[in-house]
Amino acid sequence: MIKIIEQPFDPWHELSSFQLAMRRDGEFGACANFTGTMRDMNEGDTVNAMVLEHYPGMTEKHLGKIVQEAKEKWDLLETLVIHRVGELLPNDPIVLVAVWSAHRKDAFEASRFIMEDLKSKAPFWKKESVSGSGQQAEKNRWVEKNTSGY
Amino acid sequence: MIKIIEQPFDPWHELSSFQLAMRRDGEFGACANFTGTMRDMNEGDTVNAMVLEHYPGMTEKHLGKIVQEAKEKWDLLETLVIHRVGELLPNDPIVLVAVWSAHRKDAFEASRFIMEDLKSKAPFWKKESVSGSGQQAEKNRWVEKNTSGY
Amino acid sequence: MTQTKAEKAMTIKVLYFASLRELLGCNEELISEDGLNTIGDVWQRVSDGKNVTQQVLYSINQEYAQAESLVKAGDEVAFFPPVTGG
Amino acid sequence: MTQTKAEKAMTIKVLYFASLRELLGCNEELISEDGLNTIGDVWQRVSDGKNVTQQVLYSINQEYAQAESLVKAGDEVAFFPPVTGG
Repeated sequence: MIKIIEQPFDPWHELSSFQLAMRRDGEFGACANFTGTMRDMNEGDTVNAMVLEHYPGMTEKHLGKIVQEAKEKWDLLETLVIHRVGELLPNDPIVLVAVWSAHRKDAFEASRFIMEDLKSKAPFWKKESVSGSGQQAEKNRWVEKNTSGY
Repeated sequence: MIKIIEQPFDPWHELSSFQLAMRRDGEFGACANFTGTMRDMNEGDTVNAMVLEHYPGMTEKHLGKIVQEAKEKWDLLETLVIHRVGELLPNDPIVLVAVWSAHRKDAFEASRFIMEDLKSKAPFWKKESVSGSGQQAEKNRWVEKNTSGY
Repeated sequence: MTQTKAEKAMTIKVLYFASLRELLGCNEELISEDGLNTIGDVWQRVSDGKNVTQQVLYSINQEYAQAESLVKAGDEVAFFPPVTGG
Repeated sequence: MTQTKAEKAMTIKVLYFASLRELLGCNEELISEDGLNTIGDVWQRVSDGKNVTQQVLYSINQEYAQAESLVKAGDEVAFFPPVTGG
């Protein structure tokens, strides 16, 4: 399942509900998941808020393609990808990637693969509202590059 | 935090409570975690139940050492390891390994590292109650080897 | 903008995102396909005279494309900076 | 088993786990340290005459050890099969 949502979400609640609803009891031996959360600090500045823009349509299409690719590479039972868009505050979860499989190798590798592809290719853009040290005025800036995942 | 517990646990509930209690709001950008769950099938046989034996004392000591090693190798904020012992039923969570860090690389790598070390070295042993195909009588057997994680 | 079917058939829809949207002051426009073979040609036309110094990524019909990828009337193309989600 | 402090000082505590515990029919025993230098010596003594064909791992004071690792009175040593947790 792939969800793009505008409201805050609780990753643990989403994982719990999805796992119950997927009806795979006894089948899955492994669940690996990753949650990316908004920090209150970036490149030395205090981040007060963030707007996440995306390309509606292409986002879902691209994420669907990543998940499909992961399913071809590894033996997976279920996948869940949730990405937040719109206005965010520090400590808000931004993204959740979860994979269920019979054995742990598949879940570990596929969850990281999906996450890295999402970070480097899925059409989302972050704009931060920051207060630099020694200045009171807030300014907005586009995040130019994601940190490296490997 | 390292916990060895005899009662069933809900990984999502544990993650949620621990994350709240750790008071790192705004600091962590990444949480990677893994849950290992009991399957109802192993090596072609139906598994009805399982007993997890451990070496009290050495288990905690060894897990503490793994976590310490991970903290030296990666930049981690918090770690949580929970392992179940005693009598388990299919679909019961067996193990939870969770890592919080500022950036995702550390969380992904450390969670897998801790999990692989736990699987290959922490002193736990599984004994399964299985029903083979074509036979009704239940028998008990020690699991002899874990599946490979790489 | 209201278009007849015939007009739409002769145009390419162009979308801009994030910092590029702000720089060009435009979310979306329809341009005539006249003389446009590749998405690189589209970019040349829409960025002509603008001072775009940043890296620009291309997509055609919601899939990543290269400068030499072909476009045709009815396509949806987009230009945007490197992505920063997750 | 009740021991005096002096007796305890001369013994090594030996633990067995999982299939090895079942095979040897023993959870835990105290043995005299007499003539024992390494954990390999301990294993020789406790497994003498038993038909142990499986792989056996060693620990001394709750840390993994090799056959040639030294033991002394007061140590807690353990023997067990390859681990299968997680």
